[in-house]
Amino acid sequence: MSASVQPVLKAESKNLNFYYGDFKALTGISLPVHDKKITALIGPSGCGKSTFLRCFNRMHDLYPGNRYDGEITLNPDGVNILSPKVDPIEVRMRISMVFQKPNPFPKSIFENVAYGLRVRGISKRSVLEEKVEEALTNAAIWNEVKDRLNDLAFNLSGGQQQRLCIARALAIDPEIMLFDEPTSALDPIATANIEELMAELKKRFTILIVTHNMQQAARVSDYTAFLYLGEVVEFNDTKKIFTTPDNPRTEDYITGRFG
Amino acid sequence: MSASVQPVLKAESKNLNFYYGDFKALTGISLPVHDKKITALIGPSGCGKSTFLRCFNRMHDLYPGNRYDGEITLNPDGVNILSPKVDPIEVRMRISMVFQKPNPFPKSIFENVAYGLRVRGISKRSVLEEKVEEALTNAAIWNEVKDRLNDLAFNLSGGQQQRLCIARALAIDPEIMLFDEPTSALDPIATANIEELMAELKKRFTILIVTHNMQQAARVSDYTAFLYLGEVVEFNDTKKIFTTPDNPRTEDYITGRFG
Amino acid sequence: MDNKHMNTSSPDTTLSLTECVSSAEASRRLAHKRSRHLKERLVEFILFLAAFSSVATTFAIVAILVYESIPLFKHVSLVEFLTDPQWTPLFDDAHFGIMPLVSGTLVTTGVALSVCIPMGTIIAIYLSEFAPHKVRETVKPFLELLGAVPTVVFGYFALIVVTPLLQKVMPDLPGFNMLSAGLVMGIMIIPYVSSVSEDAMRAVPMHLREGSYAMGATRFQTAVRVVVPSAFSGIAAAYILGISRAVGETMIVAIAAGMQPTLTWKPTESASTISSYIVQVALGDLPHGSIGYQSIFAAGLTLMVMTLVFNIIGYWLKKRFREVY
Amino acid sequence: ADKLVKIDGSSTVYPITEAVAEEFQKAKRGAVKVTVGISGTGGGFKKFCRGEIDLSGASRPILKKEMEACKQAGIQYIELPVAYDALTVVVNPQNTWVKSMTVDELKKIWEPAAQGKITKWNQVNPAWPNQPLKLFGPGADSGTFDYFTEAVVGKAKSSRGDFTASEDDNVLVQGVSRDRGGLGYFGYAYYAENSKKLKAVPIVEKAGKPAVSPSVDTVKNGSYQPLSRPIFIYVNAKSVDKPEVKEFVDFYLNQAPKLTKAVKYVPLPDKAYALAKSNFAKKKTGTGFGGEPEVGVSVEELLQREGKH
Amino acid sequence: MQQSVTEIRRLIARHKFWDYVFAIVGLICLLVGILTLMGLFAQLVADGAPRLKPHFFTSFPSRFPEEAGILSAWVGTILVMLVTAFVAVPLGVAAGVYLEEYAPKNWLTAIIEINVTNLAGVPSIVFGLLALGLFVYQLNFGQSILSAGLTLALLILPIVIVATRESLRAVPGSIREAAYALGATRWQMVSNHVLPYSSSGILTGVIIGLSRAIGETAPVITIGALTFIAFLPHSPVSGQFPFISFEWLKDPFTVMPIQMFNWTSRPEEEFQLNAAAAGVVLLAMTLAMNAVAIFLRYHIRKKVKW
Ligand SMILES: Nc1ncnc2c1ncn2[C@@H]1O[C@H](COP(=O)(O)OP(=O)(O)OP(=O)(O)O)[C@@H](O)[C@H]1O
Ligand SMILES: Nc1ncnc2c1ncn2[C@@H]1O[C@H](COP(=O)(O)OP(=O)(O)OP(=O)(O)O)[C@@H](O)[C@H]1O
Ligand SMILES: [Mg+2]
Ligand SMILES: [Mg+2]
Ligand SMILES: O=P([O-])([O-])[O-]
Repeated sequence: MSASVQPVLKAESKNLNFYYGDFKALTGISLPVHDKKITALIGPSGCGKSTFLRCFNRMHDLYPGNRYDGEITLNPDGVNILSPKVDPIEVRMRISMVFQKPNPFPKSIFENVAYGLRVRGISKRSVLEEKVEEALTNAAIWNEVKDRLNDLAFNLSGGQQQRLCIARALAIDPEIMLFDEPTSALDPIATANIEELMAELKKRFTILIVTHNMQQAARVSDYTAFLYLGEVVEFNDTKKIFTTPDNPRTEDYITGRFG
Repeated sequence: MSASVQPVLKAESKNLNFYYGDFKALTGISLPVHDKKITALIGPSGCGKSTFLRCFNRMHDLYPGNRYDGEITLNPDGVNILSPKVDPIEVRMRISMVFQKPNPFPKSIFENVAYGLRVRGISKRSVLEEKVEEALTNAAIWNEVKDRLNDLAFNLSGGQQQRLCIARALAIDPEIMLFDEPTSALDPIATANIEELMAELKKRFTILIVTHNMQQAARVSDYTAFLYLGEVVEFNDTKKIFTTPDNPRTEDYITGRFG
Repeated sequence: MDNKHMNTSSPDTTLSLTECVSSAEASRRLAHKRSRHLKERLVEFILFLAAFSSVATTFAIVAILVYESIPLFKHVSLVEFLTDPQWTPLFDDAHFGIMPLVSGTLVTTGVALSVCIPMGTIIAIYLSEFAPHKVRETVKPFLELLGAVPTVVFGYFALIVVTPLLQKVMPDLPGFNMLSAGLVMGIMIIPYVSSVSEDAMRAVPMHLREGSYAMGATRFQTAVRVVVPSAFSGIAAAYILGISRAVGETMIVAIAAGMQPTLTWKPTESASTISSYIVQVALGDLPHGSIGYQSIFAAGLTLMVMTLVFNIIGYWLKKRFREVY
Repeated sequence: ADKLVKIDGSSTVYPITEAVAEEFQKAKRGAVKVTVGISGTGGGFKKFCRGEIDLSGASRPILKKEMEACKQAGIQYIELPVAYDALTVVVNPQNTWVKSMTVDELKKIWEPAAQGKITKWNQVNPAWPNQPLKLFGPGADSGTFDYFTEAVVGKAKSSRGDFTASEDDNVLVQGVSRDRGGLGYFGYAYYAENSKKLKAVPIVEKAGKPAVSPSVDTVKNGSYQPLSRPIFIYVNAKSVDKPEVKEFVDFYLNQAPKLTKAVKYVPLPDKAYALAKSNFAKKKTGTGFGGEPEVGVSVEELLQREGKH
Repeated sequence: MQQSVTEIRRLIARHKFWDYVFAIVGLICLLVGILTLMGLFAQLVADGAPRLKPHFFTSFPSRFPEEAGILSAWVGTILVMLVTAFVAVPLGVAAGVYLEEYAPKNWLTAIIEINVTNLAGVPSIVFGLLALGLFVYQLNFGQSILSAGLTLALLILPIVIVATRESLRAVPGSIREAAYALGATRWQMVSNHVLPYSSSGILTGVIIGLSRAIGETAPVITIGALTFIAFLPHSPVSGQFPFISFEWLKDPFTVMPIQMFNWTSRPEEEFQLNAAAAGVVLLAMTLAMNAVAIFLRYHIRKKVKW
């Protein structure tokens, strides 16, 4: 485990601007993402948290009119994943994402987790089985589903579905995992489960999480960035941000004076 | 203004249960609503805040399978507005509502505000004009729209639309106004505007507001009820709730330990 | 979706992306990627061709209609075609005035619309705003069946049932008349109008209705003042669909309206419509190049132009009154 | 590989041909397939002269134009009369005023000049009431139309246009039977099958002659004039090389007397069938008419004429 | 202006009166539609009942009304529908997928979209003319099953396209994003997810389209199908290698609505019964298809709740 004092840089956003058509949603975002740490993005609704997160796996490419400007470099190879020359599919194979609302495919539990592998051309049953078990175990849901891998994923509860989606994202051994408000649709117990799971996962992956719940950010993350109106207002150690923020706006937000 | 020491009871829910088909969404809710005060309903997502609020104007009657059990009495006449003998239209003429997402009608600004009056059979232009102006003024939007009353309401910004909806609800001179997360779709500035407006409105109306933002509840309300899993955990003066809540679950929620 | 963007990466960037990976791995990925891109492009192209086939169909229709009717227009001037009050292209004393057919088409359409638009709209409002959920779910598909009944069946229904009924009220009504054909056609089109309008009204978000009910409005007020105006563009689309069906309907008028090309605007007369003329001639043989053959294509072209005009109006209405909720 | 006999043409001849086809296929136990289309006499000839069909039914003889077309395509044909038909003018049973009609009166109604003008019964004959006149007749591709216009107006295809025209004779039956002021014309069979709903009008050929009603007898004795006519099949001479076609035509001529009666047509005299058979056996091609419409020729005379091409 | 309660009540009563009036008018309109349908069906059944015996389905048309049957007609209908489905389904589904999942926003796409709506409004008789000009004469398919099948396929193409697009649209964007996020290509996303999940919706649209095609008379008349046919087309399966034969595509044929139309134009009264019986069968075929479609639609709604 790499809890080194000097954190390794896994990725870095450099002066990133992002446009939804004419609307500039992100302005000059520069932010480091440390390896095997959890970085939380907080800020009021509409400040651009999700927009920023989705730049990391080029989700914006799916819709017309969206435009990136600036860089996100991914280490160790230092490639700029936003470059139009880089195949977004390649990027998505290295960086996976868990969405706000659990969105399993209407397929069996097994096939949900195996899908990412199949897309990579793996179809040998034994390999798939091994990988699926591993991913489900790592997502702390193996025990609950091992006897009904062929059940439809929709039959799981919301919290289970979300863990299934995490397993699906894990199965492809990503370098970074993105979480966009992964617990906002879940009840308190399921939320606690997922938070625990993240603490476990960060030993092996780099995690970027968007949350609207400041307490959650405080509980799970190592670093926190506070975004406001598409700009980074403050980035720092989570402890520092929640105790003695440098910026008065950060403080106002954290203490609930707005948002 | 009626800032009497002993608040007057405008309405009261007595042992109210509510069912969505077989699902019991509210259990034994008893709660006073004080006249010309703001009462806030808080609680985690899905706890039944909206469900409770919508009982007040019998919105649930619009959907099949919903069932009330218990009473909400409306003073001064003490009628039980949930009684099947009471016409829901009559209730709605006395109690109006502002929704979470601004929902202006696809009509002009003027016609939006005049709608409730027309429904009441008022069609004299001069009366309508006077009432519309009054309502828009009270909703603090008159100056912004007075020159374009015939524009389509959709051309307003989100915050303006929400104030327009408030004006629409005001125009019919209701006895109670219900707000269901009225600012959750708005930016901080629009939110501040609406909060100010509410402080103004409570001089003339009784207000019941649902909010997911505890700071908002703390800022605007006089009384706060904390709901959890369809039950009232605690009801008290807002100050008391946010400083020294009686119930540990209330404290947990307010300090962000869950939700 | 920005497919251009997704497809334009060139192979050399893969190298930069995988510099640190072994070169064998890199070349494997490279090959994989190239084939992947090729396949994606190919699939997209095939799908595009399929989508384009609908344009090709329209194109073919217009081309065939124009191409086959040009010889006729060499023989008959456009002015004559549009102004001559007689249509007897197959007779010795041939006249080529399309107006009798157009008038027949418009009158039957008018009669049909006067049935299907009010009834269709009322049914749509009733089903969407008044009827209990269960009633709607059972009745709507049932009603849609009405539109699925083969029109030959309707044609004989008009001729054998409706006309005699009408003749009880109007003894002078001829056995073949546009009124009866139009009425039955209207009933046939009801489900098209009601179903599409109802879908449009369903699509009006519930929060708009809640807004209205919260103001103390009744169902009827909500339906008429909020739901219908909000769904207007969808309703307009339904009307246009109804008009298209009425203008082009063939078998009902061919059977019940009497194939008599007379320039008249009275629904109680017998008349021929464009479509019934076409099918009447087609019931004989159509040797390529004969006047009869050309005349049906000229009639078809007129019909096509008429539907096109209605569709353009509909398109414009839809654009103008697009749902904004 | 497939034994197929393709027939098209007159709707008047259709019932006979259909009956023959049905019996023939039964007799052959499905070894030969026969299709019978209805496109009217004119439509049939157009297909026939393009070589698309083996046989064409015709309720009038082939015309000059059609002969030309056939010649150009190199199609030789054998003309075989198969029955008589009486073109029947019908009115509504509630029509109490018409006892008979003269050819002149019919002409007044049907000539092109009548278009839009002659719309009341009393305009035709002042003795008749001021009642709207509704007209029904076959479409322009039909031999019946050609024959009627020739016999009544004096020129084939010369007719007013504002009447209900249909290749589907039942539409005409329906029309006349529903309209008190209705008048129409079509083959005798359609009248015979619907004689309860319709009233046949006795026709006066020329002033001074008696009014004659259409019937089997008046057709046979030649007194129903000018509207009784022979109807034909035309056989593509090349097709006769196909054994199934030859067989079919033989079968046709053998069965004609019986089947014609069954479908309410008037059979030819036996002598005429014998002549037709021998003409067919000899493959005597060409028409006995020479492309000119002719009214009132006897069949025997016709069969003995030299075939024109 | 707080109106007095009695005043409000009076007002409400007045407004509600219109509610009742409208509800009654609506119900009446609905009944007119439904009763027409039932009356139509009842009348056909009453007329056609004496003919609806097994041999009606197994005999060819005949000049004897009691013997005449619909064998060649229903076989023809099924074969024509086969061709129609074979052409319209792949073409329509592919076009729908392109428009919904691939098409970039540009003028070409806009033209295609407008065109599809427009094509849906083109009268069926015009398709008949297209068929006559193009299939029968230019391409020389003649008056065959192939011509008829292609014509009806083009006729229902817009229905299939629109149904496909609607079912694709019902698949939530989150599913697409999930697939992409796992590194799927667009076609993988479409073929592995979107299409399978919307297949029953598409099927519903196809069936509705076919049930429309099955009753179409005018365009089939235009290509000249009004013919006495007392035999069956070639069999699609043959005894010898390669076991499948396509000769039937070029065969002459008749279909149900044409057979019905043919009978109605017979001079003999008796044939009207045959026409009614054929109408019952045709209507039953359409109803059955629609019932399947409704069942499917209902079933999907129950099965997948996104
Ligand atoms: N597809 C889009 N097109 C145009 N503007 C968009 C789009 N999606 C988001 N926006 C705008 O971009 C800004 C940032 O949105 P984003 O979704 O990133 O906010 P967020 O911080 O994730 O908010 P939330 O907490 O509500 O999820 C907002 O102003 C939003 O209105
Ligand atoms: N129409 C419905 N049918 C069935 N259950 C419903 C319906 N609407 C809400 N519920 C359920 O009732 C409970 C209370 O819902 P309600 O919308 O009142 O919650 P809320 O406190 O307003 O939550 P939020 O903050 O998310 O708006 C929830 O469990 C919800 O799932
Ligand atoms: Mg977000
Ligand atoms: Mg709520
Ligand atoms: O169909 P016809 O016999 O009148 O040509």
